[in-house]
Amino acid sequence: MSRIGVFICHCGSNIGATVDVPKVVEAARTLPHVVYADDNKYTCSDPGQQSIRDAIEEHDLDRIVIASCSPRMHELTFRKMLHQTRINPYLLEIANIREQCSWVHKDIEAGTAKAIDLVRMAAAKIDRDTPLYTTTIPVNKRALVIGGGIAGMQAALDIADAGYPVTLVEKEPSLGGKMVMLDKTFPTMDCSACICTPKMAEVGTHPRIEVRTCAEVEKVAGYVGNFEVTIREAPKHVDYELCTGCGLCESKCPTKITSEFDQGLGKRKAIYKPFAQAVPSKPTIDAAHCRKINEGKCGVCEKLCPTGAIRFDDEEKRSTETYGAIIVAIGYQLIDWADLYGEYGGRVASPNVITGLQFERLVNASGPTEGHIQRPSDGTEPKSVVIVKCVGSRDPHKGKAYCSRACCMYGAKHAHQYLDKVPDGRCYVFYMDVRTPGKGYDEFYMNTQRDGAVYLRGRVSKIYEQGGKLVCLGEDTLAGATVQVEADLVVLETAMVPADDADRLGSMLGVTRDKDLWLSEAHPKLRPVETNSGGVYLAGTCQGPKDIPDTVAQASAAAMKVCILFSKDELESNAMIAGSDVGLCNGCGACVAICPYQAVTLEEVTRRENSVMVTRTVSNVNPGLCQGCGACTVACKPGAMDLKGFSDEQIMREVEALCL
Amino acid sequence: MSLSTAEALTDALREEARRLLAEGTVAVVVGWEAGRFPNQTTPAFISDPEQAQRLVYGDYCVNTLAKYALGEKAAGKVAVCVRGCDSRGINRMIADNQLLRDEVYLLGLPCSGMKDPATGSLLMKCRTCTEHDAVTYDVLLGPATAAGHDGASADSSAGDSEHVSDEQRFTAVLGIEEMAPEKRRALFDAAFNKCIRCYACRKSCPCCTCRECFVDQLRAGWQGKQNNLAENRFYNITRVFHIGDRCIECGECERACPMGLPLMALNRKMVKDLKSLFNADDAGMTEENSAALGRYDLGDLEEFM
Amino acid sequence: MRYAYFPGCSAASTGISFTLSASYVAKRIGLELVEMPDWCCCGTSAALVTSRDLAHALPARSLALAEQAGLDLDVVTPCAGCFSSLKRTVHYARQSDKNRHRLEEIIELPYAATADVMSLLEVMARPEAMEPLAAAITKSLNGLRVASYYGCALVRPQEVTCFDDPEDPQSMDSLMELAGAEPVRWAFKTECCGASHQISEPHGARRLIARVFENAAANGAEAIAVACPLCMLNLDMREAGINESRAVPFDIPVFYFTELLGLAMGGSARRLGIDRHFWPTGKAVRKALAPPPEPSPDNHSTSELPQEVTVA
Amino acid sequence: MILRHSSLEGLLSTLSTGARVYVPAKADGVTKFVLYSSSVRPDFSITNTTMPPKDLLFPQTQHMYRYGTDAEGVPYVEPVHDADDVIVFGMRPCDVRSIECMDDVFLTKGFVDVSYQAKRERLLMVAMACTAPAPTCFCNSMGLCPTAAPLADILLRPAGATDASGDTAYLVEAQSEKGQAALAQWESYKATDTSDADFEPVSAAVSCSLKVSMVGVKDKLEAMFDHPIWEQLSKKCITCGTCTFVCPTCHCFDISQENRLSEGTRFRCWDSCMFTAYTEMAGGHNPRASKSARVRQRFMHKLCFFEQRYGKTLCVGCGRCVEKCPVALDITCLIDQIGAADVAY
Amino acid sequence: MPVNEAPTASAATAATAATAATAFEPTILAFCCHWCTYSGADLAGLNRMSYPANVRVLRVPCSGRVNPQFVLTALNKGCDGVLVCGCHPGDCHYVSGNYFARRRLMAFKRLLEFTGLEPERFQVRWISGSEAGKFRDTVIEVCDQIRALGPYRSGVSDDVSLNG
Repeated sequence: MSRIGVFICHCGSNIGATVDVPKVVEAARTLPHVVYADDNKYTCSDPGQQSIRDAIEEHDLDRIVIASCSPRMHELTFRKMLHQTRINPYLLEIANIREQCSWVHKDIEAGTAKAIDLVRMAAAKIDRDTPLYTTTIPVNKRALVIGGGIAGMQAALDIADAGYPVTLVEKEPSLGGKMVMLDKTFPTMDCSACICTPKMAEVGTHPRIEVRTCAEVEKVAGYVGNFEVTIREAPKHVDYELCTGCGLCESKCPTKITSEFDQGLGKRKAIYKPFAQAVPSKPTIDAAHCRKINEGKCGVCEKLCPTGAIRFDDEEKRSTETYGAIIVAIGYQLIDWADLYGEYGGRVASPNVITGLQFERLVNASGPTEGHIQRPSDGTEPKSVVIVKCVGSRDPHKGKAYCSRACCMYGAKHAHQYLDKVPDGRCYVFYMDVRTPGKGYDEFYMNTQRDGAVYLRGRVSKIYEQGGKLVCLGEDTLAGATVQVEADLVVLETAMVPADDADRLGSMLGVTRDKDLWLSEAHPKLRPVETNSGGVYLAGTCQGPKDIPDTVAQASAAAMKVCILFSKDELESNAMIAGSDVGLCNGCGACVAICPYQAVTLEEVTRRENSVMVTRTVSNVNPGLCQGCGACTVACKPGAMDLKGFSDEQIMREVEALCL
Repeated sequence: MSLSTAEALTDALREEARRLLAEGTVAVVVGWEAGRFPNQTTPAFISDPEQAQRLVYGDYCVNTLAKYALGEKAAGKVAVCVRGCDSRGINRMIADNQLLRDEVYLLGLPCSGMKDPATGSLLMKCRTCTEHDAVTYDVLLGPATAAGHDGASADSSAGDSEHVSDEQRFTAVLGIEEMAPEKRRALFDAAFNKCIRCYACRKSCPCCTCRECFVDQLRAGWQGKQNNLAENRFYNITRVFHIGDRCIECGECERACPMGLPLMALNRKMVKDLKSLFNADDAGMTEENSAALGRYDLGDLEEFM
Repeated sequence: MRYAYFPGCSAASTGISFTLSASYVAKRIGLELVEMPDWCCCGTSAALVTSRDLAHALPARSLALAEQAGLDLDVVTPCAGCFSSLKRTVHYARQSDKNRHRLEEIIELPYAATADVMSLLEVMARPEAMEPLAAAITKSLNGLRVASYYGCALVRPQEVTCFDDPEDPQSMDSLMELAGAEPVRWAFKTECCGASHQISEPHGARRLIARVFENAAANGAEAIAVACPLCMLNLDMREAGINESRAVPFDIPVFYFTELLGLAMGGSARRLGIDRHFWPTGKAVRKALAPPPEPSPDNHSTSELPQEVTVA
Repeated sequence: MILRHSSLEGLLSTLSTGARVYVPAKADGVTKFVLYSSSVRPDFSITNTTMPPKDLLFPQTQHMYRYGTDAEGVPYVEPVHDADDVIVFGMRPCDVRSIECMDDVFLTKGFVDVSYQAKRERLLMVAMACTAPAPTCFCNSMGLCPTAAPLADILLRPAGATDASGDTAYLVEAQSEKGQAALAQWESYKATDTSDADFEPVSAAVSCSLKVSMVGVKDKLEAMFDHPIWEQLSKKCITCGTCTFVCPTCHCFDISQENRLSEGTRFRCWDSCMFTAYTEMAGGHNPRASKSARVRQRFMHKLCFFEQRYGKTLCVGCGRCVEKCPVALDITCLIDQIGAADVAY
Repeated sequence: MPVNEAPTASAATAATAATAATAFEPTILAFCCHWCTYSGADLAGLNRMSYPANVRVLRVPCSGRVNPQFVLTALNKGCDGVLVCGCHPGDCHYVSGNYFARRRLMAFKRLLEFTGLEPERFQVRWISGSEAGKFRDTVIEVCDQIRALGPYRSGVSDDVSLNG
């Protein structure tokens, strides 16, 4: 039999004015299991709290109901107070007789009747309350960063500099991501490689950062503080312990392949570093194209290698390690415009229709043309260039509805770079709006116009080749006319879209994706780097399109969140979480599918049932992951799943009490 | 089906059952055997190859057998005779993690609708069946049913084409939907008043696989034991809600009900709504669990505001 | 292959060549076309700008009458404008029962929207038509460089037409290839020919025609194939006028794709209606039907040249 | 006394002024005993109503007593009395026999159930002899005669047509003092133009076509508790409660309560030995966890245990379970199989 | 702080034992999610808005926690109407709870109405933490609707007589 104490607060006249408090006290005394009821001028005050503590001692109370303001106001206050008593802090129910009663009703009789109902509901509920306990989860102070672009590198460096070990996983053979492909960065026009490669080197040599290239995260299990992560490393076919990075192999390799790094505009070898300043600065064999591996012939690199580092029989490696936190920094990719924009030529478009990223490689001094802007078709210098913005962005019919944020600026940058290198050239930029919020951004755009770039406000409806030129049909909405521009080269500033891996990683990590498959932050304003999965954070463009300064800022923010997590040795779990009754559970798995936190798993148990040992599959709630929403309890047809603190029986008791 | 077809299928079934048992492929064969009364059949459980000749197949095999697989699987692999309804039940139980596909050996049988042994007319549940033949099987005994249920043409309430249209399938639901609310209330109050809570509906349902049904759980305020209108309504509506997004529409609940409650109208109301609102798949067509209430879509229709 | 046939208003007038050639080809590939009872004007763009209800109701009436007559067939129409109107109506009716009931109310006829609508091009480009086509084609068009011009209405809007790629359609090209022509890769397959503005806004609209010819010429086309009577009329009739203001005139005849298919089946220019074109077709027809180079190019080859060919 | 069918309506309306009169009829698609009123059309041709008349004595939900604490905090218990005068008109001999079984349980051996007793004392049973047993009827085999109902207060036996219009005559006999007293009310409806001697009541030769042999079944069953036959027999059972709920003699119940704040009601409702929870104990142990144990219990109770205790079979051969079992688990087949089982007894 | 008056006269009438004899005052249960609607209701109090006292709020963590069986229980136990309120779709504190609730409750509401329940007796609304006014308006509206319908007859006292 429980011994309930009920404490009714006057809250000065806030409650007392519309609710007859003594009458509520009187009614409370008649409720089942209520052994003590009293009122108080200000329950939350020190004397108020003291009187509750005294009553608990004096009347041997084992749970209490406080009728006062909203639980959103003082539930925590009173739980803290109970910490100082022998009552479990969760054996507390609050009847909200201020915000939802005295303040909204004028009639004292109706207000009092309702207050009595609310107290009765709380008393009925608390009769079924059980003590709840938080558990502690150890924190493994190692971080995993997925993605070795600028976001991943920045986050890894910050965490490592704070003293924690970091593993950085990159699926390409080198760190650097998209940023290292860029020629210059707006608005300062400093060389991208010059600011990116030192970071790469720093990451590569940092004593607390372990870099794994050609690697992908294959499986993630566990939860905040305790992720079990399986990383798969593709074979590099080069023993990095022995390789000195001399480059002899690469220079002699007879196989030439289109370079991914140069966006298809240049060539590389079958044994290669994607670019000169790659980190690690050692080559990898592209098994798909290596003659030795595919045909058994060649083997020049093996013969030439002074250290004998070539391993044609190298195999895939898998390792499983434990991490306390994960930062996802897998970046973006450009939308495949050719599939969507047949009017620009689609799959059979002219080679002179290129993307912004291809333009970066064209204009880059270490790129395929050594920085000379040339038409891919014939190597001539284009005398007129059309830049088309918002290809795939802000185009819900063909591409994406969102703005890719960085294109206005790099479109301006491309115009500027072109006019800089080809002073007699003409440059037209088709735009919908020019969006340049950022330090020095608008000034840069104005300068580009001053450089001579002609901005035409309108979309391009068609690009086709005629007479060796690319004819761009478009609209100048300011002039109210259609325009036709002939160009030698067209640069499409295409939309950023999530990396291929985003969906797979997202579901593996329990991070929701928005309608465009960008990984979702926990709250758009207040929790911009956290995710719904505890211990998983987002950095950079995997969360949505952004430019480099924003990416770096977010990466450091994510790193900070990891450091905060790592500053504790243990985490306290939520006490009001779901739990499954093994006896009732039939293992159907409805709860597993419905849990947004992947907190429920199916596992086998062996237990005695009617005198026989039975092995069955049942659901199990991970207290580290469960956030206590209760969605699983409704999905659970057998009624095995229940939510502590808001159990079926408690809610039903409240319903019943209300109807008296 | 014609008498010769039924005989041929019975022979094939007996032979296959005998072979499976003799070879030790399965421990038991679940099928039908003749009952005491004319045309009556009853579920049969054969584990001795010599007994395989007890099996029959024909127009009066009214029981949907799927759920027996759960009870029999402890002894070894279970061969189950399956038509559309039985096989969808098997799929449903696989989707609900109650059964592994490997634990059963499915003997697919063509079905042209079963008849009531007493009246000889097509069973209600077969008149609105959308899937006559097994959707999954290990061996198919006899050809697929070419046209619809034979009884269909004779009975005006069923279509004569190979597919029962959604309109036919939901006729009862549509009819009730069109009634005035008070008439609907009167209809269902009368039905719930009839209910004796024998639970034949849940016991015959391949979706009802809870270890302890909510009605048997002693939770304060959950489900009262009293047989009154309110509690009977609670039971019947909750039963529908528990199985509605997984209902394979075998109609076994309604057939089993001794009091003739319109259970399929309730089940199909859910099926119809989930189909039209959320584009829900027909349950039990595959082993995948695609229960509509276990999923959501950001763009789901919004009827609240 | 049996379809309900909606001829459209041009079938017996400006588009007679299309009708002649289409029926010639249809007969040879076993494509049966059953004319719909009491069909009326499809409404086309004129109705669309007047009233949306009217634009849906006119096709709905014809379709509903076919249903009433028990014509349980999908509908085929040669004209791209008719196709667009009819297809749009079916799409609208199928969107919701509410829409369908609205139409029924206006036309005062039951309309179930069961029949699908297809263009003649779509029907002929289906595998079941391609097969008999391949069998019926007895002559190769000799690598005649044909630019397939689809126009605006056959492929757009895609969610309504559900046919081919809206920017770079291929169906007509593959038919031309089948007939032994060489499809030209060009950029103006689906650009507007400006037909509806030729009278009200001739200056701007002529330019739309010109650029179609321009791009076809730039890509080496010797002929343009069309699937729409309006495109045909517009291009064929105005080529001469456009040439008046050009230093280098175009010389590209325009054909219905069915005419070219018919030629490849051995049809005569008269049978196919090619003799009714405005712009001379002789050069292209001769090239198309030139004898293969191996046999000596003497008298017996001329006998193969259809006698009726008249060069306008 | 001879009663014409055509005068039944008048009789029933007279009777229903002083008591609640139940007659066999179809209501909402179910045949059962319906409270007579002018809008009810009795159907005395029904052989056997889907629902037996047992709930008139033993309702599915029986409120037993209310309890609580009053305003002064004093606890109280208040029994619920709800017995009325009830006449069941047209019970079949098997249903009458079922009341005999229920009487044994609820009134004898020193255990008297007060609420049953209260209802039983105010019950008048008017039986109607069967002329055409249903194919599922097998009361002969259970030691009953379809045309005789010794426990009934009044017995009506159809005795053929009285005139050319086909109006049936019933031979009415009081079989108890209570019945004799009740007949006073009937006098005005009796046929005066004819006498008992003019009619030959339906003969004792009326007999069920379905027959089983009960010879030795009880004794055999005593030796068959651990027999494998139960495992085999129970396989098809889906453990619903249909057979027990339509059975006129099944009388198991479960006691439960509905509490609201400091007041509550205790009630009992029908339970079924087919349900898993029936024997489940507080600690979770269940002595009859398996389906076969439950099926065995049901048939053992019907055919063996009850006879051991009360000297009669708990099956009256009404055939309701035979008709309604969704999987055709037929008690007559089971009796045959037990008869055929090779067991020494 | 603005003081908002109840816009309708009927809303000001509160359920009291004294007036029950003359006019029917419904009992309405509102399941409110802790994160949105419950705080919206708190805000209504903070702004001293006024609404009828017939509604009793039952706090749940999320609208996804509301089991349809709760609704049936409430109606059986004597509520005249049930309201379920949660965060707007997309705003769920627990990511997806209200999306599941939306599907479940939509299907459930249709099922209840199919069996003859008046639509007004069971309603679902999305009310955010800032929509105090919407909370008040909803309570007033639902209250008026149910008052007009009269008491709900659950049939809890109608013991089924199998013969009768």
